[in-house]
Amino acid sequence: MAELGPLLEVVLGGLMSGVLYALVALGFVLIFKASGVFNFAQGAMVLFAALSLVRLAEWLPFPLAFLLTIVIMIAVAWAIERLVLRPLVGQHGLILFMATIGVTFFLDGFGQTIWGSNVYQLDLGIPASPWFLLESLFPGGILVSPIDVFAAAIAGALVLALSIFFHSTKIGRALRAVADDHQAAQSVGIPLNRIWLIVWSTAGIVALVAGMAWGSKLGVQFSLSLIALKALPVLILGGLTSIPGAIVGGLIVGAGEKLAEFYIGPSIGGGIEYWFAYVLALAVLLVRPQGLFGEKIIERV
Amino acid sequence: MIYRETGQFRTSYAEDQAIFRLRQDKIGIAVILAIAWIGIPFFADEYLLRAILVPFLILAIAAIGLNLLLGYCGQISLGTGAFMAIGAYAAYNLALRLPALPLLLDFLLAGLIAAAVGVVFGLPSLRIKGLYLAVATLAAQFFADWAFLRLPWFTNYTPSGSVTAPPLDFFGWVADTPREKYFVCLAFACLTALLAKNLVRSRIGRSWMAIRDMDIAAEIIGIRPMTAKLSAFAVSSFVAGGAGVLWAFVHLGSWEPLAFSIDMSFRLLFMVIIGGMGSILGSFLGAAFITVLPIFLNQAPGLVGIQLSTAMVSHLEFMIFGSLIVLFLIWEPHGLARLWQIGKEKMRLWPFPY
Amino acid sequence: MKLKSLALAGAALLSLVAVGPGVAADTIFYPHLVYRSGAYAPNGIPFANGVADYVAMINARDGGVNGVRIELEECETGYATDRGVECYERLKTKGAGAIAFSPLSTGITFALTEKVPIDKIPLQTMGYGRSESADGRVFAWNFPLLGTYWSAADILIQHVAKISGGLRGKKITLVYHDSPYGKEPIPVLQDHAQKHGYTFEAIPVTHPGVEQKAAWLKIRQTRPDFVFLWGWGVMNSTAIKEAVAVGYPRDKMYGVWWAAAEPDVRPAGDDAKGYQGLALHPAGADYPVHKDILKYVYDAGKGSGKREEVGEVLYNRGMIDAMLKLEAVRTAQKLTGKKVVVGEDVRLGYENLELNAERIKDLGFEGLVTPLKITCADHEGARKARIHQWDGQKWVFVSDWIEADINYLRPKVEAAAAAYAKEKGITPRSC
Amino acid sequence: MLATVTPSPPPAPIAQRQRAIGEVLLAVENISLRFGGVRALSNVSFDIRKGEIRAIIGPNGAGKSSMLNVINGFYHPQEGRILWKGRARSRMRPHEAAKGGIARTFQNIALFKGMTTLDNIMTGRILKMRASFIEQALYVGRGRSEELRERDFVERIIDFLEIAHIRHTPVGKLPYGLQKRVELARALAMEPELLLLDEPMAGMNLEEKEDMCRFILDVNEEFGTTVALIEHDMSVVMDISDRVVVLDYGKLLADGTPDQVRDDPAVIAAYLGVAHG
Repeated sequence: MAELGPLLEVVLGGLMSGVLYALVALGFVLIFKASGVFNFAQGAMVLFAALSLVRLAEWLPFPLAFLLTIVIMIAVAWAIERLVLRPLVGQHGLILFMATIGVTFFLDGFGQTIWGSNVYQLDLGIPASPWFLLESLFPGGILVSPIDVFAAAIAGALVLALSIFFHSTKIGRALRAVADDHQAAQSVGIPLNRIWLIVWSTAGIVALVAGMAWGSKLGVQFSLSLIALKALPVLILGGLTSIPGAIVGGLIVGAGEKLAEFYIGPSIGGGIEYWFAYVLALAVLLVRPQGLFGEKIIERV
Repeated sequence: MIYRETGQFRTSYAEDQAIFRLRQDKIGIAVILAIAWIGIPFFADEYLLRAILVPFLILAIAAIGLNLLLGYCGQISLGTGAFMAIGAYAAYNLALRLPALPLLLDFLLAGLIAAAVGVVFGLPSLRIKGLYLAVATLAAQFFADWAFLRLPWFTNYTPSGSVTAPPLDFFGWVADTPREKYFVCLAFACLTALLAKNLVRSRIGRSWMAIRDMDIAAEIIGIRPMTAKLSAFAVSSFVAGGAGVLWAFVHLGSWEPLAFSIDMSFRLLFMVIIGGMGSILGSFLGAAFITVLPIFLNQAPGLVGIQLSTAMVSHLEFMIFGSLIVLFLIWEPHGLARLWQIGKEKMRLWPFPY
Repeated sequence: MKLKSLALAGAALLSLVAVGPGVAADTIFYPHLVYRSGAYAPNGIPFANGVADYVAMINARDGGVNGVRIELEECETGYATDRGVECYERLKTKGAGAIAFSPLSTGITFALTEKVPIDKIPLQTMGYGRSESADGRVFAWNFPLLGTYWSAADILIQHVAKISGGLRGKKITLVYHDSPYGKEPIPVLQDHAQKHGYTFEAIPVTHPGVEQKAAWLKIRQTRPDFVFLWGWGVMNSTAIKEAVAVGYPRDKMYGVWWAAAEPDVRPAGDDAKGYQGLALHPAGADYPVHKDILKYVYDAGKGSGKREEVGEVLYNRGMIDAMLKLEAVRTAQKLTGKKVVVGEDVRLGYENLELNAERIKDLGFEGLVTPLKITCADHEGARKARIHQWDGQKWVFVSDWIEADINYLRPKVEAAAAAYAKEKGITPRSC
Repeated sequence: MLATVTPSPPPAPIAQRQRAIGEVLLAVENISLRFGGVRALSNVSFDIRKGEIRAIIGPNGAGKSSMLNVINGFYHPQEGRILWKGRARSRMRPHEAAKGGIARTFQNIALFKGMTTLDNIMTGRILKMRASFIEQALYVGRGRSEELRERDFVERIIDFLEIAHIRHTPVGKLPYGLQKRVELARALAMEPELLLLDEPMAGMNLEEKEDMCRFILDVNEEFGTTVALIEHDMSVVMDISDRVVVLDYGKLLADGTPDQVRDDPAVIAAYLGVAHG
């Protein structure tokens, strides 16, 4: 029992981090599904959204700041669609990917220019002190962080909302049509540009939610944009086009890397969570190139 | 009127195959080489040599390495920094543990070690493409960062993890002044450029480009995708590893793994995109641009009387790099090198543009 | 069109880079490596502001040092070693020549340590840098003033040993930034572990330090009696937040003096209350020097930061850093009789720098710094710190000045310096 | 620019031959190919004889391209086998087929768009080059001599196909008809024993078609290359091919000389309502 306690804690903590990765990965999947763009800038969008929110909330009531941030994120989405994606339409995926790396750098610089480079506290009123569960079973109980639970709840709600959006609204169905076949979707009269704008805006709002979850946990600062790098292996693991894949991938990566760090790490120098997710993703890639949940890639000649 | 090919006839295929076909280009490159070898060392001050030219040359070499992979073979890498690190630490350990070996041999072996690791991380490229490969190379980056940070053997158990390069002793000739270091880098840069140019105009280069342009068609003309891709990874990593050795031994002197972090990989990627994918010249132009722009941003506003804060300048740098990447990808994917070529074409027709 | 403008821009670029804006030759050139953006900006900015404001104040109030104006130029390093080296190369010969460099990064310090003896420019690393460089006989150009990390580790151990009445059987865990900076205290903490009989564990945190969950779960499991935090930038606030999340008591945590400032505790809000750390000097803006800075700089609208940020921990540290450098310049002027001094002169100034209580009072730093005396052999000058604790609003001292045990540390410093001298073929000076 | 070039004599004389149909070069036996539940080919058998021009025709979706893909190793049939020069071939990759002497062109041109015409055709010589890595990097020894030798060979193909003027043009910039010709040139550069042409004349105007017909016949005559081609234009097929295979819904419908096939009732039925050409 004494051994099981820490194990459960590590798994639980890992799963909670995984939820946060999944939140970022979700934004990637949305955009990739609808526009075939592997949006490296998702992390920068998380940072930008969180920075906007936290700085606006300094002189506006929080709900107003939140709404204004959504407007800002839609504007960002519009600008990206208009200035970057439209001129590059039909280009090779690699070119689009590199363009989003450009967008990342721009947003990082732009965000710091207008919002500053300090660490800003984002207080959503969630207690930071941990809860201890099952103290009767395990010595010291099982530690659960309220912020993590909150983030998990938010992520769950978001996934639910997105599923409803995709399956039950007209726009959602149009989005899925686009995801399946760009040309076909266009030929039945769905304006691709508007679809893309909607998707990028949605991704922007997902970024805002992710930014809030991460920001309330770590404080809002430049390093938030680096979590995009953590979300990449999640994505690969889950498959680029699968929303459930992003969630499950996030959970696997989160729990896996914390377990590895906790149990294997010390014997080989520690810090292995830095690369663990990547090596895991790579291993999966070699066995299943489309990821756990991705659609099989059929190559036509 | 000067840049003309009229009256220049190539009378054999050998002449038509030369790297520089036009007499003007031959003269041009001769002038540039003369400036680089004689002119610059003569008048350049220490600052120009040490802070601009040496890093420029080394980064140009690394950019050539990445360009061979990305621009010629179409395989993206976000882990060039890792291969530079592998080169640097391999050379450090060779020099440390096998002091009998001449330094030049250390460099060569370090490059080969980087190439071998490059092949290992290139293996996934056989199964996966494009974006997925980006993740595989990122894995190389993070793994290398970690290994050199956490496995103390690589850093000879120095408590700080920071290591120092031995003196640059090439068979008794020690390069320690900035000018001598510049010559070392220049020699390596010229050599790399020449070898890379030869490779890309030979069979191996054509098979890389075939894989890049259309891997299916490449297969039907008998190119083995595995050989082509892995050879690109090997050569690219070899060159990057060599650049890493120079970066550590010549430029930094003493370094830590952070010197080869993902920031370095991104910088090199930008050099290749801005300079021109699939162009050796572009690697130099891109390296020059990325090296010089921050310095320019630092100094230019002051000259025209605008006071920009240091923070603003640094953020501007981010924004300008970001925008340029997007702009070049939209308007000129072949980068500065292509612009240079267009300029030459114009000269060729001038003053009669039609 | 595109081409022509490109060519023009290229030409302009080249000419600019080659020449650069001139700096008058009759001024003292003060190069300043900063980081005002990126992951470490929250800590880099207040420090940089402290330096810039103090120099601006000296220029405005006294017209410079002994009437010679100081020209300050910042160069952004982003805490990256290669950028730092580039900045150094760019600025070292500018104007009359750089007086000294303060890279504010242990990594850059390591790289520059190889270069400064050739260029003859002192490297002032106040409260950081290579610990063994306190030995001035080998490291003739390094000045780790006011205390190295070895001193810091020794002071922390002295403090916790005192408050817990001996450390036998205790557990101490170090959470450190995985870089030369974070690794620096490990040898001393390990050595002390044997001497004092505590168990020591070191947990690395990878740059930039936002992933610490596994580290803190481990701490929750092992329940060390004390956690020392050797972090920088966003790593510090993350560590405090993670400590809160696993319920590790903040008042058992001790940050080094780079992990005990306002940007480290504020993002954690009220939860940071009770967190302690080393202080090289007090926080607060009610010292005479601040009044001058506010009067001459901020009242003139030339402050580099916000008025209310004057007096923060890292701001004050920047100020002290600048003050010490300029006092070395002043000493150099006196010794050489030159008005405009350069690196080589300034080193002479450093090695004869002595700040007694009276002089400190004259400078307006009374209570901010303790007296120090630098000699040819001892480049550290002073090795004292206090412990302060965050009460949710401000830092409050909870200990008196503690001095590192020189008799314990000096032989270690000399041994490490001797090893370095041997590796580099340096003949130590006889002091 | 290169008008004044005097080509050096060819390195090896190309054997002149009579147009005589020889032994079986390639035989496909009972080939069945499925994608998931979709049957692309079922139980198809026919052969290609050395030196002949063999046409594969059939309505859209008849499985013609799939047949070529099976022959040069892109697809691996679930059933049946392929005999190449009398020897049964196990699964092979396209580059192995290339090594064995099979070259092909694609319906949707598969050129290397970033490379010049010359470089595209030079890639066809890759299998003939042996220079080591070092020789290539230093451009010495075989690295240099091979380049020159193969360049010479390629120039002869360029002359043959009349594309000398676009030698240094990136192929992405060429008009469609010329791209098709460059693709043929690249396939020819491989000196294949069997040349697979997938709709070589699709989308061409009459003049271009005539040129292309002439090239195919010349290739067959001068180089003695066996040709298997897919074509929709019946008049072309009837004019140039020696024997014709007709596929429909993945099944073999008829096999014989143009005249035999034309009169086959099954073929006529299949083609009813399908536009000829």
